[in-house]
Amino acid sequence: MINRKKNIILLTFLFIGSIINACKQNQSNTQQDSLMTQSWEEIEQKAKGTTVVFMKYLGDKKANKHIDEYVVPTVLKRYGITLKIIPGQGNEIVNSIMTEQEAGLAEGQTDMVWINGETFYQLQQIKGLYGPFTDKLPNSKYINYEDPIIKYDFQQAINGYEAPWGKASFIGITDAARVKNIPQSMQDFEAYWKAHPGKFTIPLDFSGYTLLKSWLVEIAGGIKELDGDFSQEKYDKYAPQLWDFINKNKKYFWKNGTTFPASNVTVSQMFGSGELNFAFSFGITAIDKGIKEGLFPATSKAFVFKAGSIHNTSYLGIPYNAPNKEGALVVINFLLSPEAQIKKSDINNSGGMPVFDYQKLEKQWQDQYQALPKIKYGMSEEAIQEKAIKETHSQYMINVAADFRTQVIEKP
Amino acid sequence: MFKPLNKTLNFSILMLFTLLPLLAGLGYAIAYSFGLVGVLNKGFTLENWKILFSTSEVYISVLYTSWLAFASLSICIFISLAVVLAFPKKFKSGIFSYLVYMPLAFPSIVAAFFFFQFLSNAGILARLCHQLGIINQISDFPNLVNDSYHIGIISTQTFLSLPFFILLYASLYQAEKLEDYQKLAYALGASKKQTIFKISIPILLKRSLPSIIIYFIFKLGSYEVPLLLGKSSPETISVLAVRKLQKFNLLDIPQGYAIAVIYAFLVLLLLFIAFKKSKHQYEV
Amino acid sequence: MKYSIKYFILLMLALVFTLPIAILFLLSFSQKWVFPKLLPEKLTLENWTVILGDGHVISNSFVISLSIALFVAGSATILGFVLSRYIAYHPKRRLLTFLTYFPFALSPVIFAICLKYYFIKLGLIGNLYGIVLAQLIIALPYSIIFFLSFWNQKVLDYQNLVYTLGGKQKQAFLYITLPLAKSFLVICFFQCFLISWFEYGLTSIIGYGKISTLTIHVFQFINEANIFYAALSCCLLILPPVILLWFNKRFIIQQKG
Amino acid sequence: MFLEVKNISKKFKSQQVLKEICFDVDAHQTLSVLGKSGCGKSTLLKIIAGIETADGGMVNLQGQNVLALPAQERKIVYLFQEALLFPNMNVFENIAFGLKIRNTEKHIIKTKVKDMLSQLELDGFDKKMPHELSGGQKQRVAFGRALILNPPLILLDEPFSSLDVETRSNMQQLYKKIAKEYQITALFVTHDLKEALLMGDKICYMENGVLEVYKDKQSFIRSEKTGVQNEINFWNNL
Repeated sequence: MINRKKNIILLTFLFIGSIINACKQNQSNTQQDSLMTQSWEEIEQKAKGTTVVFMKYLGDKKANKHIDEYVVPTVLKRYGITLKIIPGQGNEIVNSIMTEQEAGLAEGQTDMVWINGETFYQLQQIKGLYGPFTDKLPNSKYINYEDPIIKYDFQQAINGYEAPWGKASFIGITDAARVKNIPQSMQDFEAYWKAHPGKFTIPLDFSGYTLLKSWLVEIAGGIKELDGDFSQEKYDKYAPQLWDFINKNKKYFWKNGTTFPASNVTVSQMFGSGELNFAFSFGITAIDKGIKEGLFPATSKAFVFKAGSIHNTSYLGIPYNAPNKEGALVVINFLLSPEAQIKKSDINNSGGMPVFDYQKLEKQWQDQYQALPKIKYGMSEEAIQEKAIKETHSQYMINVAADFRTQVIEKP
Repeated sequence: MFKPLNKTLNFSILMLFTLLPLLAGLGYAIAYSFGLVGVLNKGFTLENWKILFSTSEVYISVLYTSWLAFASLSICIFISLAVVLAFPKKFKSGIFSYLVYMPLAFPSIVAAFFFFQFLSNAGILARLCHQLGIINQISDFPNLVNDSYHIGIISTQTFLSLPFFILLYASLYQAEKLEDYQKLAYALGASKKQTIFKISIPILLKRSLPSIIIYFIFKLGSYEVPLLLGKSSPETISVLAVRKLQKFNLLDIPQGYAIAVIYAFLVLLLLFIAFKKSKHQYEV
Repeated sequence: MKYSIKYFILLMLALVFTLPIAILFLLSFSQKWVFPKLLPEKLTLENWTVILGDGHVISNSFVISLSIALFVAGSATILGFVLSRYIAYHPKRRLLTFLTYFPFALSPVIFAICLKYYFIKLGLIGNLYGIVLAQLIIALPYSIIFFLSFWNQKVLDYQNLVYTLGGKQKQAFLYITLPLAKSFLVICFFQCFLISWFEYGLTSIIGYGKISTLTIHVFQFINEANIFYAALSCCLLILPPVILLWFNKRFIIQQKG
Repeated sequence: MFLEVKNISKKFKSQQVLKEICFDVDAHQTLSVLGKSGCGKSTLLKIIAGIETADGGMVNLQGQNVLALPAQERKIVYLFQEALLFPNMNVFENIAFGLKIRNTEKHIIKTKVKDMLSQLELDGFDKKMPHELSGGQKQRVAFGRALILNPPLILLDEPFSSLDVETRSNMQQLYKKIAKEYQITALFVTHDLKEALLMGDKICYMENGVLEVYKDKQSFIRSEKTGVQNEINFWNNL
């Protein structure tokens, strides 16, 4: 008996050992394959009747509804593809792909992912993406890949490894009825907090970290200073000032700055209920959407922080081990089409800015885009465009997120 | 099925579900934390453990998690003892014997959601206070969720474990023939107070100690409740480990596994104590 | 006076046990509920009709969760019954029990994180098999531990008695052991059902979001701040256990009588 | 010889529970085995019944070595200290159990059980559930459950030890009566001196796993270790 037990324990260790060894084997680097040599028709043909698993952020009720009620049925009807949406964002995506890589799995669980910034950067670091593939998409013709806001994802050239899906610009939201002089600079905010304590907070998600980056840019005296590759030197120079600024003032934050909400969804809700006076968004259409839903008061207003409105694009990528790459290509191509882009931009759906180049559109699409309900409450696309600034390198995001925790949250 | 299964088969299935996942999971976590596996790891290193122990994060997390478990269990045991000693027969039959089971129908995530809706600044309790004119606006209401005193988490955990302890003490009350002991104590001239504090409570506590330790271990591992109702810092062990593994910095992942290892050994230690305390008792 | 305090305490206790359910149901029928209104502006059946409508994700999840829970509970109960017997009469009973306690006591989320890699390796991620296996790893030890208290000397004596009366193992099992274990089996099934039915962390990691059980939807609704749908799915989660509790309770009482 | 037990030994871990036990019993006789609790009496009975294994030795029943047979085939009935009535069956079903599993015809079972019930002075109890019976009644049902099979050998493991004095003596009388009527061969284990003397045709004494057989009651009474002398002295000195 005891012998048998020993054997089993021994076997277990052997088992673990073998798996560890398996991990050390080289990961497949054969990115280019027969897939790209096929014609688009062949790809569509192959995709027919398959299932595409799409991992995306599911925090936006309206956007979820748009996907469920428009994208999924349309894709099924037109291409015979069953689109399955599964939740996951940022590092969850990286983590999943990474674990699959460690397990040496030729076929992963996801076919396409919604990513940008640090997620793209990290996926590239572990060679987790399939590509380049954007040239293959027929609807790429509507997109200006030389536009810097599309060409670079957080200062990282996309090189065809992800296809743009939506453009976003970071804005603040406030209620004109409650906040008479909308603060913009950090100085303004400091004054405002002191006068109205408890009405401001920073969500612990990409919205909050983008706000922190906006302030970092403001401290650095403009985006020029932080343009280009990540610079540890510059970061070490400006970040401490940012933490000082927040630590000095956090006692005036919501719940005295002892805790921060996990996501901007919560912040928007508290803004709606009057618990907070400020919320944030990446979509210029967010305010119209919020008012329509009855979440925000009709006096809500958008504003841009002093540093400018950080502009970025979110993308669709294909994991290196996606089992159904053809299907993913077809779905991505559909999502890039003027039709899908216009539908998505509708404030009744997801909202936000489309990724196509308006000039490249056929007349009918141009008309349709013009016919979309106009924004009534937020800022116009043009007004924000004027204040648009580039995203900083992803490493800033990663560092800001980590240091906000160690330098602010964990400091009493 | 009718015949007791073949011994080897029995043993294999048992190991498949107990020792194997344990060794495999723990082995993987240990290997990862020492840099032996993982795409971004480059071979054996102590670095992850060094980083982990150089910051106070993990110590605080262990203490905080233990404190939460301790606080919610103490309150829960206090209430259960009081209720059972006051109404020793209420939970054996009648409506309360059914009602007491209700919290058992709550998964932690639902309980957390409910307590959030109930206790938050714009929650039902706040609305009630507003209607009663106790507060004028949201900010007047005290912080009861995501709060510095962890009221939200502790109330939820207490609610979740209350039925277990009430039922445990109600059945121990009978099994240990507490009524007889109480009568004996009275006959020997003890006052009501003395009987409760010198006889009833010590007997119940002593008999329930292994269960308390096991329950303490469960509470150490709780995830959903602190995730929804906790503050951003400190975090409980599970929340901290999951954050390290799933949030922004990929280089934090080995630390996440290291935390998992620490937690596993903590559980092992506590289980060991629980087993020492219960020579002949295995029921939870 | 003394009695009024006692009744007050009892009333509070009853409130603590019932209020959460009442409020969750109220929320599930609500639509607009702005601070500081004590009651929602609109009470409607709409949430329920939408969600229970044809092919809605939630009704699908309900069926998925139910199937998983029934299967896990069934297999954990049967396997646990058999394995616990093995442990109970094993000379190394304490050691084996200790080993069994460990997966039972460990946080399922952390367990899942450590095991995820193997599940991926074995192709058990994102499918029902994986979830069932993962939940069994949690539920089976519970079941084993639960049944350990059943296999006492008395049960053994009963079986031996049947043997000396000339009964075969099969007869001893069918006529004696099984009837003796009936209430244990029912309660264990119920508890294992709950373990599976309530499971969130482990299922979300091993299920990869592809298998959307009810708890996963609750979390998702909470994440998108959709409190009315969240409340509704909470109600769906609570209902089966409440009903089962009712039957279970009656069963226990009957057994005692 | 009806039952011959030779050199039975048993070890639990390091403890020698039974040491080379030898004795025999004639047909239709009851052998009392007296001993303090924990002396190995129960283990001995269990080995003979087949629910415990022996390390070595031989048990011959009617000339056949039964040690290799499973309990089911030995036709030896073991009566536990507790009545162990099946809680899910009524009195009738309990008594009928052994017949039922042998697929005996229904009407035969019915008459046999009826007879047994009246033998045991339990008429009208057939529909009662075990928890509705008193201790003595339970023990009687347990008797009936065993006797109805007409077993060649019955092993009784302190069957009356949990009963009060009066019921106990009633049961002893009843046993004597039934033993005679059914011509029972039995081993009767007890820690009660009086009971051992009363029930057994022959008596043996067990201590620390060693069994000593007395050839008659007189030698048993004279022996120093059985405690009979102490008892006599006690009564004499009153």
